[in-house]
Amino acid sequence: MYLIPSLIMFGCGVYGFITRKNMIAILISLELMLNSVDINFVVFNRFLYPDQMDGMFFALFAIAIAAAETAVAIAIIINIYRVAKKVDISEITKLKF
Amino acid sequence: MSFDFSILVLALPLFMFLFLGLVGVKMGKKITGVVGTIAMGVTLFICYSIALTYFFGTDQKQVIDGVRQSVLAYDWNWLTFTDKLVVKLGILLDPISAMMLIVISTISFLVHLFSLGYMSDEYGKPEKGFQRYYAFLALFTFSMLGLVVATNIFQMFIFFEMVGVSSYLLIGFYYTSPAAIHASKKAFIVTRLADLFFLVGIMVLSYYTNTFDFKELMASPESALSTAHGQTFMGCSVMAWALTFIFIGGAGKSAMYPLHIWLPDAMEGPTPVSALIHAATMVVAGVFLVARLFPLYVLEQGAMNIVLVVGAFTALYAAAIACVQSDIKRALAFSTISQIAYMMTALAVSSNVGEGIHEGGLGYMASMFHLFTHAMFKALLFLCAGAIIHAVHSNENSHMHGLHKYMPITSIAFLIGCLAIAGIPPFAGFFSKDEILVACYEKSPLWGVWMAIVAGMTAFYMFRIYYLIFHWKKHEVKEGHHAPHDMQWTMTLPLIILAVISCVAGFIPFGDFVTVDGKPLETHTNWPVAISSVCIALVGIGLATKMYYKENKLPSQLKSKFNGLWTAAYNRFYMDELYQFITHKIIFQKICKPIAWFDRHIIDGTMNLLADMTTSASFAIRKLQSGSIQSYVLVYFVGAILLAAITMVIVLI
Amino acid sequence: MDYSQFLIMPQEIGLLVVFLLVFLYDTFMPERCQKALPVCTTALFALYTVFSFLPVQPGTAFAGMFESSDATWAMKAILNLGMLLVLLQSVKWANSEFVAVRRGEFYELLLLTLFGMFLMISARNLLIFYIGLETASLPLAALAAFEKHHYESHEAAAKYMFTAIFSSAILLLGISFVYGMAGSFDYSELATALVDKKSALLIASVAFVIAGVGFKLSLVPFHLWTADVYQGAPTAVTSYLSVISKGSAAFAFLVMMVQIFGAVYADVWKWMLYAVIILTITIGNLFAVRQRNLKRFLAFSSISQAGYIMLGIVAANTLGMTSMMYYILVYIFSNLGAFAVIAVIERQANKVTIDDYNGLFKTNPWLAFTMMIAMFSLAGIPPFAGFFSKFFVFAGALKTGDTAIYILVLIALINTIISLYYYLLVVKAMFIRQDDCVIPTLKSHWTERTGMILCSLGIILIGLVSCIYSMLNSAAEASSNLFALI
Amino acid sequence: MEIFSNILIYFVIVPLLTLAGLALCRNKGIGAIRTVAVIGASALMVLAIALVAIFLQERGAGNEAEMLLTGSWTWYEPLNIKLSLGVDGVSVVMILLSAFIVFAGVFASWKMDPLPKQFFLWFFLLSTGVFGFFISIDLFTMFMFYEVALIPMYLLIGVWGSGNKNYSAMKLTLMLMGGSAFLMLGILGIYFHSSADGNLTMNVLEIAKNNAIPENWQLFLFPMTFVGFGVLGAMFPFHTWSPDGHASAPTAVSMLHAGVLMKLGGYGCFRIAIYLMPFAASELSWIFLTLTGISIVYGAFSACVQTDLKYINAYSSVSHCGMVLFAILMFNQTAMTGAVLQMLSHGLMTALFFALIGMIYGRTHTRDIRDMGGMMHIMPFLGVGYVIAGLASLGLPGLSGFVAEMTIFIGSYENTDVFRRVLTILGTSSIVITAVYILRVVGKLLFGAVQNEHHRQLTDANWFERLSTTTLMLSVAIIGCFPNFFVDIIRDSFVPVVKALNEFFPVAGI
Repeated sequence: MYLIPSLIMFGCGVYGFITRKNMIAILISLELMLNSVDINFVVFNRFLYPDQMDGMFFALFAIAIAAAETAVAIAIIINIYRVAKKVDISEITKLKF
Repeated sequence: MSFDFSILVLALPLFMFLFLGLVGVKMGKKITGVVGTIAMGVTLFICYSIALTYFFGTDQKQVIDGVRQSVLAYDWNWLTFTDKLVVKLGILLDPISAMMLIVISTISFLVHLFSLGYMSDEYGKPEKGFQRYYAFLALFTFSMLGLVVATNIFQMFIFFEMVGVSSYLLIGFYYTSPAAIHASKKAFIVTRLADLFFLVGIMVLSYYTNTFDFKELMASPESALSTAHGQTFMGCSVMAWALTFIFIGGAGKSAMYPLHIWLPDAMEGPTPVSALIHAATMVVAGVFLVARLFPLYVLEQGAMNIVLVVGAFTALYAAAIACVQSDIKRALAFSTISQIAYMMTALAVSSNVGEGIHEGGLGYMASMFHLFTHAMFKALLFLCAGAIIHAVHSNENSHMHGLHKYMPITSIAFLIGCLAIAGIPPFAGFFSKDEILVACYEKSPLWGVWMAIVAGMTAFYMFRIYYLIFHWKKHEVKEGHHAPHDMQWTMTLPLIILAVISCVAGFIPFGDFVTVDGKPLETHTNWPVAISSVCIALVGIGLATKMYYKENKLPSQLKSKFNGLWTAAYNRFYMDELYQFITHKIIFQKICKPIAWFDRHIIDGTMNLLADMTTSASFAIRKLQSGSIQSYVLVYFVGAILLAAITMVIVLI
Repeated sequence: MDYSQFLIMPQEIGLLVVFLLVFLYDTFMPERCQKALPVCTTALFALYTVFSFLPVQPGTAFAGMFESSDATWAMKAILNLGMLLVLLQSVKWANSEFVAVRRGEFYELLLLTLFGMFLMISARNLLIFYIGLETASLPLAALAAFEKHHYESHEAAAKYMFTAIFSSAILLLGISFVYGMAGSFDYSELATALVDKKSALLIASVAFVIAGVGFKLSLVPFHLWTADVYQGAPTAVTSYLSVISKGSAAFAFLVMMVQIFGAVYADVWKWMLYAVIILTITIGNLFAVRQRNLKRFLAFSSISQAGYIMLGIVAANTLGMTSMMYYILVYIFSNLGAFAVIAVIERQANKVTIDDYNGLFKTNPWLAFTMMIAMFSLAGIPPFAGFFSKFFVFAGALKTGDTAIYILVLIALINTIISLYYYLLVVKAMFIRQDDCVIPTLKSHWTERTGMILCSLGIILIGLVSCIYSMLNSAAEASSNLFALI
Repeated sequence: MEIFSNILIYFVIVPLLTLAGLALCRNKGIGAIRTVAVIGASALMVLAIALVAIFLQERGAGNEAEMLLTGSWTWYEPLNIKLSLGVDGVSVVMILLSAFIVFAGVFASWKMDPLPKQFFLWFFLLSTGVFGFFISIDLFTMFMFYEVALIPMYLLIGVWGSGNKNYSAMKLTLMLMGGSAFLMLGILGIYFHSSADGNLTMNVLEIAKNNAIPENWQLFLFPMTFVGFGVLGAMFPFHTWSPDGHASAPTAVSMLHAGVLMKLGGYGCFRIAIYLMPFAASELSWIFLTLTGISIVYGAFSACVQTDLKYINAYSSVSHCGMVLFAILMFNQTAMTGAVLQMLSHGLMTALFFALIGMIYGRTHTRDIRDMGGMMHIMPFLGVGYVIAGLASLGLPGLSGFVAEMTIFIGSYENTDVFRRVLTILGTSSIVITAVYILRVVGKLLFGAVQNEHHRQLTDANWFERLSTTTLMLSVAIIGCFPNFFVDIIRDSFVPVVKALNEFFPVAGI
């Protein structure tokens, strides 16, 4: 029951990842997914186990790491743009089969 | 006295084989031949001394209350099958083996001697492979002697194989001529087929009796047969089957119908070889085998009747064919077949019912007697043929005619042979054949008459051959060839010796030596039979004289009259074609080829198919690796969900 | 807080020291000395590797978040060995012109990822595990993108990065479910809390955790990134990816599964893993069969190898655990042997397809020899170590006595035939095929040669010298309480 | 180190030393390479003969133990894997056979080119595996040596082979390894059921003693092991690697493969499959009897139409090896003894065949009998050798083939099971078919007119070829003339297995 909003959000994230062309947009939808999970942690902690703080901490760590991930991802995207002059993910298919 | 020295009869020829085979190549050809002949002479001497000591030995142990005992000179364990079934190699001396020793060594020695001349060209220069020839002769002698002195049925089988191989090697001696190769192959494979049955027979027999040993088998044939406890297979008792199979083995070697087809072709070999192997010794191995197991056969009338029918039919069949052959060696070959069939029949007609094994064993004695005499005069005939062929370089009697005044000695020797085989007293053949006919009449008049007819035909075709070779018309010498003449002494001497034997051998009181149970059997000539048989023989001879003494049209008229019969007989009633059809068209084309195809295409195909399926599968799924991140993640996500969902379905529901 | 608990993590601390020294060297040494950096790092790390073999006393630290046992100690030692080999073969590459400027970062990042993996291995708390996982995978993305002048390198990095983030999201989802059910992140507490909680949520969380870690182990169907990344990334990074991160992830995965979800082994995740293993081995092989590019080829082969490693996990007993660690050890040596050869040839002749290797034996017998025994070892041919490791993982799996697992092992065995086929293709190319444009005789750098010699020795000796296995076994026995719930 | 006090271990050490010695030789130093190889091979032969002497002496001293010279050294303690050595009569004669063929093989590959060093390296690695397999009685070590023996075939054929070698080598390796995959599962299964009371073992003797494998498991594991070894034993329908493999392999490799490697199959079937799982053996034997019976006749028939010399012998090997497995499944001492004799005889004469074929091929550069003829003129020694090999193969008394086949047939008939008897009678027919195809080859190849005039210039065998073939001819003749010597060694080894089998299959006879 607590899960519903976060799961919807997660679903949106996945959908965005799979449909969007621009890599930045994809990155955003990834953020969406991560945050939906963070919501899970917080909600569970708040409503199910109010007497402890583990979930909160975990959420904090997750956010921090997500930030790091985004940073690296952005860096890579920029590099790709430098080298290949494109941000359209459907064109990044040189390596296959 | 002891028979310790008897081992030499095997050791010496074997050694000579190895010696001539390995060292002979280094030695000169002539010397090789001479050495071989001398060694054979020594063997001859040993064999005679063995036989004579056996028959006339003064040792008390040998003859106990009138029964001549058999002597087990050697018996070595060679191969252990089970605790009971042990193959032994040894030397067993009893009347028939002693008699065979004499036959084999005599003929073999004479052939050695004869070959010195025959295997050389006109100028006495030995031809190629002279050493090989003598080595093989020694090998054959060894195998044949080993066969006759076998102490157990398996040793006999072993030497059956050995003689088979050595005859293969000797027939194929001229290994460059396709005919010889084909003939040797045929001879080996046909006899091998027979040996297969022999083997199966041995397997069955030995399984029930739990022994290979002749002495044990002969000790009490009834109990040996009863070990099968009356088990039957397809109606007949198991033992009957076993004995029949063993007989088939013998029939292969002895060229009984329908396994006779190899013998005529075997004449591709050198003629002395034909004389030794395919007239005198090896071809009687089958008869010898049946004689060995005679007590068992006598008790199994089922098997015995088969022997009888096959023998009698073959005798007539072969005689019929022999009447029209133009190749003298083939004609002689068919006459051999017919004569061996005679011996088989003689064995088969004897019985233990009525007067009991001793009296009933007349046929047995007669058969052995005929074996002896036939070996002599048939060898004589073949050696004569050899001399003739060597003189005119051809087997076809159309190239001969009227050789009488060129080769008198040969001619006379041949004539003696013919008289002997035709059964004209006082020549050897008469006595033995007479006994056989008596035995047949005792069995039933039908067989008596039947065999008498065969005897008549024998007389006819033998004299036909004789006249066509030596008279018929004047011999025209082809230019470039010098006139044929009698050969040097090494070739004529054997002829003379054999001719003499053929004249006198009949007077040997054979019954005193060779009988079923070792007791002497006094033979009284049965005059009606004797006279009738002589008359039939004379009729045959007269017919032959009428038709073939002087050149005339009668044969061709008859030929054109009975054209169908004549061609059929001339083509040996198309037995070879039948075999050709079966082997090539059926087995080769319809079995081997398809199997090979099946192997290459079906079985191999399956294996390759597996491989191809793998590669094609890997090619099919490569689209999965499309290279776009989104599809990867899609697969990823769906995979995760599916993993969860399916497990939920399985576990929770 | 007492600092004595740091004493139970000497390997981590040692690693950090190495990292710091490298960092200082990279930052403060003058430019002329920089060229020596790779060699110095390798030497330093070699020293540390030796030191890391010193036994540690077992125990837990930080309120049970971090555990050190014989098993973890052995596992880290194994990884250190692998790391050393990777460093050895990367020295020359790190000094090549395009990379030289950033060679320091390369080593620092590499050491950091290793540190992350150590955390994963020792983690007894999902938080630590997660942090370790990310510490291990984030820098790898950067490393994959290390060859700036190569577009492929970037594409590889992008693919790795995006899939990594996605997978961590999935993993987090699974973890959050677990948290929701048990209200804790501590393995042992979870274990007790999750007993007889067989709910859809639990199953989902198990599936997501498998998916999340399956990304690092590149199990089918979470494997699709593997080939592309392996092909695109620098060979040093690829070899690192293929062995080290796989090994650490496998160990951590084993610990997680048997401890947290031990209660539902028999009726939930055993079957999941059966399915995943069969898929992994088969699909991996099928893809490998028609690969011509050696790096892709090894990627797929490493996928199917991961399947065999999983056999040790699904066994869920000490024998399986031993065999898994042993398998990883052997796999490190075999795979790195192959990659070392590839690295040499790629660096000097710039050829990576199998057909380029035709007739290699004629010109470079030793390279060909190393490659051959590596291939045989991967294919599991005695007397090379691969045979033993395969035999032992099968033994471990069959020890469970489950009848279904006989079928699983049979399928795995049949797959070994396919794998043998494509490994033999490489051997065939090197020894049997002839070619006119054959690779010239190459002169490999001494570090690379050392690496290859070490690999060859390992491949030949590890199997024959049985004490290694016995040692691992005793280590696994020491932590047999892991399997309390199975 | 008391492991070195056991003579058996040297059968592994000597080849390994030879490998080391070869590794030290220079690539070009053909002389040194040959010397090392010859020394190694001769040492093995001496060892083998010494082993036979020791064995006879032990037995003579009344040592009735099932295995002699046993010794056991723990290797992998956690799984209770040991390096257990031990020999009974069967393994002794097998070792003797292998030693002879390795010796002959070295001389047969005297002029090996290219890369002689590598060739001999692989050659001796292969022999290491073979000997190791025969001396060890621990499932794991047996299996390991088995695979060690298999894999060198790939490169030996692939590099030094001829014809369609890539395909053949790959096919052979994959099929044999496929067999060993089943084998591995079977062995592990046996291991995990090896003992009722938890302490599992890999030692064949102990497993047989415990006799704890549940019957339903036997029914599952027996086919695994039997097929696993049967593939190597060229059992129909898993024989198709054999023709191609032999056809493309270089001479010495064909010799070793047909002469020794295929024997591993029969030996393993007996030692592992039947010995350890008598129940399943007696239950399922009818399936494999049918298969082996088929391969006897089938191989012989398909040999009749081949035109490539090596194919003919490959198919005849299928037939003869089928006879080995066939006899093993007859479950009585006589037949099993016959099987071992057949292994010996087939090993030697097939090796002889392949050696001669290799030498003829090396001269004429064709193996098609239609293109050859009258070789007896041109190369009498090889011709005579070929005839002898042929006669041995079609079972001439005095040569090995006859002894083996007769023992098999008599023994098989001892088994009163009707189905078996029928198969036996059918099996005997193979002696005729064998005669047919052997004589066909001899007639076409050696006799007749010379087909190709260029062949007239060809030379006869030179000394090392003579040495190699004479060794084999002599051993064939020795077995054929003094079979009881070998029978006495072999026969008693089957007492335990036959006893075990008789519980489930009483009609088999002893």
